[in-house]
Amino acid sequence: MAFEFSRTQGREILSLMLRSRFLEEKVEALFASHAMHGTTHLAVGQEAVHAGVSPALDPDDWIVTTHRCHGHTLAKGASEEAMLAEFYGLSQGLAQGLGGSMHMIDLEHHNAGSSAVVGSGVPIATGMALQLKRKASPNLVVAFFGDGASSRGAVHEAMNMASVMNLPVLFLCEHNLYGMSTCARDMVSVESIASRGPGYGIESLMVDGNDVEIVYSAVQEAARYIREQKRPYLLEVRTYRFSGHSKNDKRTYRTRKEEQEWLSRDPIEALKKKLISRGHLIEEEYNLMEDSIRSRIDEIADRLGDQHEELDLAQAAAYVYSPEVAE
Amino acid sequence: MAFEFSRTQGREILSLMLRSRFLEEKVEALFASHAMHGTTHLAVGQEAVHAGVSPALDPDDWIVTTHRCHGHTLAKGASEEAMLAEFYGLSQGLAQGLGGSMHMIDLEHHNAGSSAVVGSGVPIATGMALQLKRKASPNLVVAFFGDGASSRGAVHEAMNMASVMNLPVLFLCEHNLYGMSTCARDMVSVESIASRGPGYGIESLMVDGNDVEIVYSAVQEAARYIREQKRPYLLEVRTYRFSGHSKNDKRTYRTRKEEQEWLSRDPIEALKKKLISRGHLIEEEYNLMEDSIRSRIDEIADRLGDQHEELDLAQAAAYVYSPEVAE
Amino acid sequence: MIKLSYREAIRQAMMEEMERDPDVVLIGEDVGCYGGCFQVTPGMIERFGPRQVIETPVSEECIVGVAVGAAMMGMKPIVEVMYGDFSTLAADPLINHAAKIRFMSAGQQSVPLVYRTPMGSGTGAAAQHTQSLEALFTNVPGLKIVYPASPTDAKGLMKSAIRDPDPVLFFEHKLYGAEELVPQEDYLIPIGKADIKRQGSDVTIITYGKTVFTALEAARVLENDEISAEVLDLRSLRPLDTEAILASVKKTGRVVVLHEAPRFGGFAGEIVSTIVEDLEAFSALKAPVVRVCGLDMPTPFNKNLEQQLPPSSKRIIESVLAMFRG
Amino acid sequence: MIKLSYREAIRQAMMEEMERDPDVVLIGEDVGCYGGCFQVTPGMIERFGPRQVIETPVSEECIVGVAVGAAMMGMKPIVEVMYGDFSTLAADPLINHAAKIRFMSAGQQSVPLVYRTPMGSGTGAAAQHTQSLEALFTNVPGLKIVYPASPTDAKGLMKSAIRDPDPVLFFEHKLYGAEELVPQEDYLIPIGKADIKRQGSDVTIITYGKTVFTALEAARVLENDEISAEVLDLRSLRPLDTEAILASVKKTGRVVVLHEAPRFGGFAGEIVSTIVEDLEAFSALKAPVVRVCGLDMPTPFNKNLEQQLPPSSKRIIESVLAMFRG
Ligand SMILES: Cc1ncc(C[n+]2csc(CCOP(=O)(O)OP(=O)(O)O)c2C)c(N)n1
Ligand SMILES: Cc1ncc(C[n+]2csc(CCOP(=O)(O)OP(=O)(O)O)c2C)c(N)n1
Ligand SMILES: [Mg+2]
Ligand SMILES: [Mg+2]
Repeated sequence: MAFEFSRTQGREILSLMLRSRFLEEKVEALFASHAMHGTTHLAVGQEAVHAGVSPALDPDDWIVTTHRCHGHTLAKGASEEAMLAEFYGLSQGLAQGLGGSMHMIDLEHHNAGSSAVVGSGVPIATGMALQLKRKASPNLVVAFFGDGASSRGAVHEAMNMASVMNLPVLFLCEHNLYGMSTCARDMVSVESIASRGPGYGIESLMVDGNDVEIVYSAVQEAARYIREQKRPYLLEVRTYRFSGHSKNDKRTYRTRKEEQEWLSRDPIEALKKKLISRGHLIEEEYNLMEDSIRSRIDEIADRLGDQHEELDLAQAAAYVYSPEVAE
Repeated sequence: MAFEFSRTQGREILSLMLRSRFLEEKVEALFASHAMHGTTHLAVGQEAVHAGVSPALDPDDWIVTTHRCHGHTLAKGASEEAMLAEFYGLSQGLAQGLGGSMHMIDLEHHNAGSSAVVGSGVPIATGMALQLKRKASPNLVVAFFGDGASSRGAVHEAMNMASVMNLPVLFLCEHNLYGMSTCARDMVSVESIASRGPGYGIESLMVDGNDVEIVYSAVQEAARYIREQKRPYLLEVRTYRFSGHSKNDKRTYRTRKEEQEWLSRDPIEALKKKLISRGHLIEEEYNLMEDSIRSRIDEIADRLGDQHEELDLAQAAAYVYSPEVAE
Repeated sequence: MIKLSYREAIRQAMMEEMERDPDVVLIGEDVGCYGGCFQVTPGMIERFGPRQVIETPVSEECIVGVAVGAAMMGMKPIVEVMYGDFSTLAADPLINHAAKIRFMSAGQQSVPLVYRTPMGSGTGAAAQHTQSLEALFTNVPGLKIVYPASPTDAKGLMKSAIRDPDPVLFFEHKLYGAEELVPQEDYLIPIGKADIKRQGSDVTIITYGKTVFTALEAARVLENDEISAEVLDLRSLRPLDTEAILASVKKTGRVVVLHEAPRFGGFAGEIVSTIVEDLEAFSALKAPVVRVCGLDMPTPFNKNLEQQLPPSSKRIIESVLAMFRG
Repeated sequence: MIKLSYREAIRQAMMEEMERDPDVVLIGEDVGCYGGCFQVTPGMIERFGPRQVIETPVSEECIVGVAVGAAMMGMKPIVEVMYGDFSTLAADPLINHAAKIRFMSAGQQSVPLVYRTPMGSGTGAAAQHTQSLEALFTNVPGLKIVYPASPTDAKGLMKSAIRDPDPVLFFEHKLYGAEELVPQEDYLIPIGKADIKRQGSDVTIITYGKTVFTALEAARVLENDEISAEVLDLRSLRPLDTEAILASVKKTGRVVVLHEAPRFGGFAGEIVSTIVEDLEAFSALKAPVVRVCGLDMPTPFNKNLEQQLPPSSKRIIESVLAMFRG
């Protein structure tokens, strides 16, 4: 029998997915209008992964994310306020404006931050799990990585090491078909990355990443397995980014037809339909939900857009090394 | 029906194995008596791999070896003379004394040399295969690596790349149970490294590496597959080094009992017995073979030991960069 | 002459060489229809096809290792790595292999590869995408290292790099859109030759890469103070044009060494040492040599902070004025 | 005081700290029953067990990445990498991660790891096992770097490195058997403080690591020529004890900067620059600063050739004598 959210849970998850979607759309607009600088990697379309992973974990479980980290950061508990402040480079941002779009960190919610070196966060997550294990913690670490990252040697090294050391890591491959412009079909030597699990002696599974209930229950299962067996787990979720790879991507590497097909599988639309059909939501409520989320994000973005509280150079420089501690 | 060497071939292969064994024993003695300096990694016990791989190839196929490269270098065609000169650091050595024990190279016999950075030779071999493919060459490249090296990320990257690019590489995992002092059981997350093949979409096989006929025919099969299918292949051969990891290894990490068990499976002894039982060899011939190989190696080693033809500093320095070429 | 941007000049050099020699091959991530991370390679795969433009998985260490192996077999690979920061991942094939294979083989093998990657900040890409990591490699015998500033130099040096029988690291700055008139004919800029980008007599500013423009800006301002600044663009870091450096120093007697990489432990130290070890140049110095470099910290994301890291013309000017006051 | 070899001193420091704090953990290849590639760790796994002595697969990049992650969670890992040459493989976790995580997180995270690895030649291990690669890291803000020469310094600096909240690279030379009397009590040598290993008044030899012994040897010989050489052992490369350097230079007016790494692009450039940028020190110079360094080539296997690469006391002495003649 397939897993189903309760009424409350379903509505909460839907709301989380919308928050992620609208936050990213807002960020896209702010970049387009040059209100924000640098680059940004949106994950519009992948909300079922964001909302299906962290909410299925224990709040004290850790995550380590990637360059495409907004949805995960939000889903793990960060506020739009703290995230938008970071996007703007403000001192009230998650990393006081030092990290920016690719380096969202939120220790309060056990989000250990991300590496923007594709794949390099995976050994770091593995090391965190090593210390959790040494401390006999019941918690685990989720190492997010993409289909592109799966080709990095560091990921192989980490899977092998987590396996021989019996570490509580959930290797979460967010497979969105592309690494930048290259199709996984041409770059990944096997149809499913989860199928590499046996080569590491790691239990593994591939699931539909556009169905948030499927992701959620797969993560719950995986987390239970990790805690009980004290072994790592490899979960591959198949999804698609509607957005381009980063700012200014013309998406010449894929067809509009392919995009249309995936758009018809919009994970938010899918959950909404399910909830309505189950009588857990009515269209009017949904519209209200959309409006209130959008306007809240607009309000925060506008307010922060007028702020200029930024670190000065001396404050930033003080973070290069730890302050001297008296012996 | 199991593959069997012809009479001539069997005797040649046996002779090759003995040459490798005695050369390494000689080298060990010369290191022990400080007639040679540096370190050395002997492969005594692994002769079925040396003699089973290169002789099964086309002479124009390439090999890239490892820090444990003596047997492979000999089997690919280098003379004891050129090798011993390199061990001594003499200018008539394979690399004029600049490479030494870990860096044997012999382009004449399509031995492209070795990397002593464990695993790093594998991408290099893969790149060689890329150029062979571009040139529509019928040849292939053998990338030797150990069970220890299998944990290096570079090996994963290379297998994935060779697979998606359809490159003529024979990934040859010489699995001798140990990487230095660590047992593959504790360091490699899967029973057989060949079993990772499917995870790369690479055809793979594990065979007994102490039976030279098995190795030889497996390599022939693999090479045929690579040439016909224009795809890589992963072959794991299981063997054991009788020697320690390198000079001065007390082998505290394994039991004498385990060593005894493997000694009873000495690949040279095994081939000798087979040839005798097939009537391809008699004991007296074998003894003569041993004697003549030993004395030839002793003679060469003695002779070279008295020589002092070495590069001078200016000659060595001239190899850092290519000589200036006039436009 | 034809107006070309920095990226176009690099592309043109690659394309001309690929036309000339089918063993010149571009290898990298997203260098195909995407045109490369900084749009240096659009049109190349359409023109040369997948045998000469090879797209790879995200495997920097292996890509460079593959290029080493291919180069040993006669290919002249040009590897593009998206950001200089990822040179950390290519350090083993470059330092332990490309740089040493000719030597370890006593000249039997050579590794004619070109390693292209952009360095530097100014893009808002934060600490892991903005470094100037040339010091990873400048201490490694066996490598050649160039870092052109202008489109003209970029084109000529790229051609020299491709034709060079040894591994050449070709560092690029991120002012890819900067334009200039570039000779249309086939020409080479020799590796190891610096270029005086501006003649001057009172002070020499020695630099390379993007900060050549900062130096030129400073020199123009210093003119108002009646100080004539010479701008020496090294173009090659290894081998270094010691002769050109010493000649200029002896002429002006005052030196600013400038680069975007952090000051401490940066390549400027080599340039300073080259000068002060030479008895004549040392004696010609009218003031201590000054380094003006990037600040000793990772790059912050915040734009105002990021902009304060690389050396500004203002800092150069102040240093020069202090020499004259001093 | 107790007589300890260099390797024993390092081992003792690690063991005392592991005793004191169970979160101090040794991680590396063959650090268990084999006792590490250079026999620094025998007995440790027997004493502390596999929770505090962790043997790993051959995965340098991941091992260091794992240490970074573990350190973020409160472990104080000491990572052993068998040869400094393989630091190329650890460059990404060290440079892009360990060095930047505190900064990128605005001080919320710290990475208290120690990265131990031996540098240098003299072992007949050829080009890929004999490099002095400190310049890979000296230009990277966020890292601290020490390189002790004596057993006493090794022990005290190892303890400081372990207790330091930031990533510390701890480079070792390969004279692991060299002995000395070492204090028995718990003591720390502060990171960032140089040490005058020999007082002198005519010339300062500034160095670190194994060449401290070469400098001392040269100083003894120079005594016969009535030249009093001061040997300043930096011990820490980053932060650098600028004060001690300048004080000694001002006293002697003559400087040799010495290291085993190749001269071109080496860390000596930083030391030279530190000196000549200081107006007082610059003015105090009675002769140009001289660098005596490793030759600019990969290490040959051949023993006679290998021995000619690192700087010899003879080359130091000649340089010093030339200063006095000059
Ligand atoms: C080591 C490294 N190489 C290249 C890049 C440039 N880059 C940024 S994102 C990306 C694609 C990553 O693909 P994937 O892992 O599938 O993640 P996705 O972007 O699809 O979320 C690349 C190549 C990088 N940041 N790091
Ligand atoms: C990258 C790297 N790490 C560590 C070493 C030190 N080392 C030399 S041989 C060896 C073990 C290699 O094991 P394996 O690949 O099984 O080959 P074998 O020695 O058994 O032939 C190690 C760790 C090295 N040379 N390179
Ligand atoms: Mg992807
Ligand atoms: Mg092995």
